[in-house]
Amino acid sequence: MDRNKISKWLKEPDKMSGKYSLWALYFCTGCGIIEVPPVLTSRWDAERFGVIPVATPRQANLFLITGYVSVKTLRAIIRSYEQMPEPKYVVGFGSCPINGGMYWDSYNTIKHLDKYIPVDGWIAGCPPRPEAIFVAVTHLWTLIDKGMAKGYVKYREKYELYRRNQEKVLGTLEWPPLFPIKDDGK
Amino acid sequence: MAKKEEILNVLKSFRDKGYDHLEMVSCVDRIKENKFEIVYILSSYGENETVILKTAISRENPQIPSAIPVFENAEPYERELHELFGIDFEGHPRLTPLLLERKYKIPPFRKDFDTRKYVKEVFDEIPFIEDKK
Amino acid sequence: MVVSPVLLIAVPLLLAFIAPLCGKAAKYIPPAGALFNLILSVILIPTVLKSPMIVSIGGFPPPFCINLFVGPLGIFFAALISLAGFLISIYALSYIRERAVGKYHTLYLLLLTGATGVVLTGDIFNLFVFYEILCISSYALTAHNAHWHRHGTEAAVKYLIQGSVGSAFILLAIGMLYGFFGTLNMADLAKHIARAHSSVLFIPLTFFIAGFGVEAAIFPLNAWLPDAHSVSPAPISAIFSGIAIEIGVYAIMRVVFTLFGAPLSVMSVLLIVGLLTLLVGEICAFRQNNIKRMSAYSSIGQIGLIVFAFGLATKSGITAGLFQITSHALSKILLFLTIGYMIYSIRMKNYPDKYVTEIEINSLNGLGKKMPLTSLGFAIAAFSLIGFPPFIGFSSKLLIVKAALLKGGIYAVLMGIALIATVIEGAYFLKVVQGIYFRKGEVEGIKENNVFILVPFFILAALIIFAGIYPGILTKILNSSSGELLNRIGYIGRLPG
Amino acid sequence: MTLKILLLTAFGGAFVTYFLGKVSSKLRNYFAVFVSLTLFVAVACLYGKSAENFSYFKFFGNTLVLRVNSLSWFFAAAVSAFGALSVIFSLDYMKGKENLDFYYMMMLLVNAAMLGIVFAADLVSFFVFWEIMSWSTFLLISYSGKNALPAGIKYIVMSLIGSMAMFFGILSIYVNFHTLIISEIARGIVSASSGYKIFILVLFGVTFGIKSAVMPLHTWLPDAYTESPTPFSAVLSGMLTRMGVYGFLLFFYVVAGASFFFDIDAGISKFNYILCWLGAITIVIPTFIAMLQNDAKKLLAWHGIGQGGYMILGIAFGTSLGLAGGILHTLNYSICIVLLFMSVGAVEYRCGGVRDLNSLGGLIKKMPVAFAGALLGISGLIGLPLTNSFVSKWLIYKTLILKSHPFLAFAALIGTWGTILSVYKFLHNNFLGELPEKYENIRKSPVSMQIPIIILSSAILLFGILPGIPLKVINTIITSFGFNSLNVNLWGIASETGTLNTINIFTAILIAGSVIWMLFRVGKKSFPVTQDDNYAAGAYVPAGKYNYTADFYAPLFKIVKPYLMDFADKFFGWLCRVFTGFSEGVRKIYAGDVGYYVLYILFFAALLFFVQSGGKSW
Amino acid sequence: MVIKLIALPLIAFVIGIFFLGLFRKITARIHRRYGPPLTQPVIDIIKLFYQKSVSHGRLFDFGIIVSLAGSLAVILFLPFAGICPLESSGGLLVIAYLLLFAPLGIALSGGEAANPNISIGISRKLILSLGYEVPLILILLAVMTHYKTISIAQIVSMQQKTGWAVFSAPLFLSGISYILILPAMLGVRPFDIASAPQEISSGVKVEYGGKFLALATIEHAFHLFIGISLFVNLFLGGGNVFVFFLKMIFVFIAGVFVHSVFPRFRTEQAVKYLWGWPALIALLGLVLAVTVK
Repeated sequence: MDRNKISKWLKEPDKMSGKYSLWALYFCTGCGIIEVPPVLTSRWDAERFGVIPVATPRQANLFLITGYVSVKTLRAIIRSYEQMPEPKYVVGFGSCPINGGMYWDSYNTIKHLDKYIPVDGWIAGCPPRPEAIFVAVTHLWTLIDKGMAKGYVKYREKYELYRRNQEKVLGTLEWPPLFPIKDDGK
Repeated sequence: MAKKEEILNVLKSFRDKGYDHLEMVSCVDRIKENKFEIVYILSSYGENETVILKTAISRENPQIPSAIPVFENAEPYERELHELFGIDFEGHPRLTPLLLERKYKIPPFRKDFDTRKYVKEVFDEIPFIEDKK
Repeated sequence: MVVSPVLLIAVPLLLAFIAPLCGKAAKYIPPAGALFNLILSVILIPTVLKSPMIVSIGGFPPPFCINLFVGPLGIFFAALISLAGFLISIYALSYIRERAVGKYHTLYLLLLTGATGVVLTGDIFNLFVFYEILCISSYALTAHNAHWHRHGTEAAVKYLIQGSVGSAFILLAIGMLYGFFGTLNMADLAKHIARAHSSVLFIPLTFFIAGFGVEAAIFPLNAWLPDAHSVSPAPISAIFSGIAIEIGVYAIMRVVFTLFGAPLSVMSVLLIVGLLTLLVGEICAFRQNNIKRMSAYSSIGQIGLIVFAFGLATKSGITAGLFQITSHALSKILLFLTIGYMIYSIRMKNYPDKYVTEIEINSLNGLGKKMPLTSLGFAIAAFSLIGFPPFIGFSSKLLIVKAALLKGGIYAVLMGIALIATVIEGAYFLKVVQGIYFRKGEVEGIKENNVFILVPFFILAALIIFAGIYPGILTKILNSSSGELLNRIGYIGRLPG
Repeated sequence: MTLKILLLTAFGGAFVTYFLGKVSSKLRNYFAVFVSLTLFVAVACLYGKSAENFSYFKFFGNTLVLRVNSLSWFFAAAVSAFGALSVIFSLDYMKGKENLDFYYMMMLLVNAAMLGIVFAADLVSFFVFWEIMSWSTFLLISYSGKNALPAGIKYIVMSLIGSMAMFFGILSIYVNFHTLIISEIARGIVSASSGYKIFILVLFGVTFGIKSAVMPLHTWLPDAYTESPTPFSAVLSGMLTRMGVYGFLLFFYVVAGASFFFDIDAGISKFNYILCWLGAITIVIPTFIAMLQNDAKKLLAWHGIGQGGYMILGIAFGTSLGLAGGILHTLNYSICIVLLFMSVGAVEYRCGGVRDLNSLGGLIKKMPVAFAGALLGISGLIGLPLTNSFVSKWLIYKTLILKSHPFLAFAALIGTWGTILSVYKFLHNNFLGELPEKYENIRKSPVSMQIPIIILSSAILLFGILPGIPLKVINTIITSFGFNSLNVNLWGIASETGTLNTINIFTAILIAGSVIWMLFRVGKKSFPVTQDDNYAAGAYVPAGKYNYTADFYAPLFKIVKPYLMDFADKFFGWLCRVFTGFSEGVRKIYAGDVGYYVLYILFFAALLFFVQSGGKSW
Repeated sequence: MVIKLIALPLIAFVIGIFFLGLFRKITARIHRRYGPPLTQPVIDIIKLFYQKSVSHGRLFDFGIIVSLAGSLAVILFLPFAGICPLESSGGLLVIAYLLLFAPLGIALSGGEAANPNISIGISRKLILSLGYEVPLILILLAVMTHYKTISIAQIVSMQQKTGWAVFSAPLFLSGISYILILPAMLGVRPFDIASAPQEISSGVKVEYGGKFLALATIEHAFHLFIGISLFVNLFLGGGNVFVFFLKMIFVFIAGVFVHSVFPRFRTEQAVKYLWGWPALIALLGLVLAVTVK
């Protein structure tokens, strides 16, 4: 928690401010969401770390995918992810987004989330306890510090791969591609 | 085991008797007898009782007249059965997909639908996106 | 060559009886007669302005002679009548085509002679005679359209009965006066009445007013006017509201002012009656659906205004009244002629031969595009009747309000009420103008092609606008005629011999 | 002499356009624009000259005279300017419509009549031009057919009542003072009895109240503005209704003289108090009713009434500051409302005559110039600091507060907030929000519409930042009324109880804006995005159904609606019904048969008989 | 003069941001949780400036700039403990009208973004502001008529002499009603209908990304500063800088307490409340101010 080291602030203010004011998008995807309210309220106060829930993806830079991801929710997740402004981080919450968890053989859930959107951090557990979120957040801090939390850059560079995977699962997407696809022949 | 044809007037008779609330329409896949068992659950608020009605239709071309003329609220149940079991309800105004995003050759709730094989075919084919170091 | 006013009466009378003889050419005689009258009266105006001319006919000694008293008032009315008569006769050239054409022209000329006669005569019985000629010819003319209009004859009969009751009253009054004073000459009578102080004299006055009031369409007596107007053909209703009613008012005023010397009680009664006529006329006109009935009611209203102006009994009041008579005559004649032509063309298009009761106002919709000149004429007439500035109606309203205010007090309040009536008049007239110009109506195939009809429109419209902008020329002759009406002694002084 | 030629060209021009129209429509259009522009230039170069009465006509023996002074120049310039702009605007707007010769003739006739009113120095010519103006407006209002006709009738009946009252007043003045020249009357009237003064004030008050739509007499205005063709409703709202204000000024200050206006004896406390309270009510209620409207022009019409209240408040208040505020507000308001009507006209022209606020939206993408005009227009209506009506509202408020009339100031300020809400609804439903598909391919508003909009918008800003220009002229007007002049400098008014300095405000906002703009540039460059890439809770934006415009202020209406019934309109409607019922009854008299008629005659004779016998006078 | 022109906005910015931090700290402590550090708003703003944002067209940017410029201009006109550079040109009326820039600017930029959430937010914001304007105008008029001037500096100097306005007879009622409508003016919890995250997903700020959101938070900070310093100026006299700041904090804490306890009003409830007691008291205050010379 090097929040009040002025020298670090002056050196790289974008990393520091990116770390210490992670605004989480309040988007209930799966069963894990019941863990998020206790995190925000008085028992495990997330605001200490600068994490507050925001209503719209435009304002958020942290995206908690909590619980299993069904095919229908994936469409909404992709839409919200693409609407978030650039330095954005995704944290997979619980075992289901990692590899499908207990719905590993279900025809309707997505097995590996990072095939469709880049994920920066995972939290094991089904569903994980609120303290696990704090572990994830601190872990994300170190990633940002080391500059390894570059999911959004990866999404930007390999956009046509992601887009192809998404179209393979969801069929056609109504909104146009976020970044111009150079060689959409492949 | 009501006959497929008179299902409607049986339902009508029960409704006139007081069972005016159709709780659910569901289906059991009897793969061994090669039949679908359509189950109607009716209940009446007056006497606080419920009645279960069963009928059987063949698996090859599962067809049954829709219960909407008698109970309008049967419409979503029948759409779900159509989507998950592939049962065709004659006279149903819109048999469009209700829950699932993707198209399935064999309706997923049928016993002969092998989910593991399906998952292997669809999801495992999708390649990971390695970030080349 | 001595040009005596007698010709003014003699020539139209003569022509009236020649007309049936010339068959086909009969329709050209009335315009000729009216034109002659017009020229003659215009020539006489300067001489009369200097001093009124007395002409005695038939060489009888004074108490029995029939003399014509041609003062500025008389000659002004004669000129007005002949002008209106001339224009309407030109209009009638191409308008009257159906049956009884010959009879129409004779009656028309008789009507003109009657009117001029009433205006010029100085003898009370002679006045009654010409008055009767006027009434009878108008009864007959009302029934002219009986062949296609269902209520044709019924309206004429109604007019006949009322008219005859009225003339009975007048005859009674004349008989009484002759009984008291043994003379028929107006000046003589005036002299005697001035000296006689017996209170019984108000009986003949009442009978006179009631009698002449029928023709002058005052409030309770004008029930015949709406039916007569909506039934009679356009030129005839134009003559009625243009001239016949004014003659009735002239007769009342002549009797009241010169014979009986304008007593205050009579004047205030006339004032109230004038105001009542104005209000009732306007209010009834508001809800009318037949265009001719509506303008008939508006004539009643305007007459009420004229009587109100005369009722003020001051010099400016009478000039205002006379000015209002001219403005009402001109604009009302233009109004009726334009309406007549519109209804004629619509009747020809929609139901050419059947019986028809009346033409709805909304059947006139959309005529603005097809008959631009006629609707423009109608609009000018309507605007001048309401009293919008550039037209003659405005100046006459200005004079009346000024006269009323000069008298001050109660008269100003009554004038205020009269102004409200003009607002109502504005409302219903403008609704029709809007209908003609801005509403869509089934008016294909209607064209205005007849030059003869458009000429009178043009002249009338020009007169209205010209008099509206330069009212000065009229006021000179009106002032002197109102002066003549007022100084009773001067009238008596000129008693011949 | 120049005035006579000026009026002749104005009226002559009107009739010539009609006949030119028969020749070729293009010639007529350009001739109309040419005439109105020359009029404007002629009036403009009359500035400063105050030529006294020179007669131009003889009418019933009294000469009719014209005169120019600062007051008449001020209104004449505004009238001719808006006339020229609206004629230019109607070149394109009226392209498809029929009988345009009539339309152009009437437009020029109305302008000419208004010029006549402003230059008239005697009451009869004032009344003549006033009547010509009202019946030509009547013809223009009912120009566009079916539902414009009742609006026309409503207008003409009310203006007839007004002009009859004025007619009566003018003639009673003429009879009492034997002169019609306004300057001579001013001297005469001071000596008249106060009862007579009240009578004259009430009469003229009614006439000008109807014309400038003071609260109880305003019912004709909403229909007249909405139904008349837009360029004309611009002129109608811009200058015609302000003739009422000119009339108030003329009669209460010039004819009656400033001193008289206030020292009427305590009996009627103060005539101007009643007028002030009427003005205050006229500000509040119409602006709230404007919020309920769904038709763009009706909304602006109700604002016409609302803003009129400010002018009446300013004028009736009688201090030099208040008067300056009132007159300045007349000019400022007309610029804004003409601009707003023109932007509505541009939208209506492009979207095929649609004015319903619920179905329009997102037009900023297609018609930026119309949007800019509308934006400046509404900020003018509200009175934002950089716009011109801020100055006039500031003046009016200052007088109200310093003269300790806080409740009037309260009504005026609430009026401002009411304007904000309803005017934002107008802007939002028209230009902001989602662009429906059917307007995808509409083009920009045509050039001939953009010129007036651009001119007027720049006028709003110019007068807002440098209010000295109009204030100098108004100062001369005030001094001509006999008030003490304000020390006006180019950017506001310096007075001890609080100065107004628009240059400071302008520089403050400029600096603040540039600082914030730099701060804005500091952040990362923003990524432009189209209309359908919008937050819709994860789902894709449903085209056409993603717009919130229908009854925009629903929660507020639940509370306010019951109080907003238009009582005056109901009362007049009831009055008409009673009258038509009465006239039905009266008509029955004549539908009888002959027997009754004869009875009437006998009855009349008997009545006369009775009266005669009673009166023994002769 | 120029130093004051630069110093005043900076002071206002610092105090505003400090108030925002204090705001979240106090609400956290009332919720019995630790709460973010006081400098959290600064961190947020820096982060937002480094975040890429999305713009819906030129009016979208122009609107937010206008609203912030409006608030900044108001601060220039509002005296803060004696420092008042532009006081001489227009006084209270100009401030009342400059306050219109902020809501209109945001409304314009929000309208451009064609999102129904924003339109509902704008209409709620305007209705709410109409609600609290009625008592506010009555209060301002009472103060102006009582002190017979429209320039705030003179009002402040008069209060130095005759004691705080809050305790003077007529203005006591106006002071109370000002406090009653303070939450509505500051957009604090019972009245934050316009930017309700749950119902209309933060209302007007739905489409605001990085730097737009930063400007919006700064504008909120300025708005807090204006609301409170206006109250202190008009009613509490406002001595030198420190005393002025102390009074502001005291008033601010009262507002925050109200925020963290009350649930959110519905729009018509808010307007009914605002036009109820506060308006009545303000009216009484005005009547008193007029009668008691």
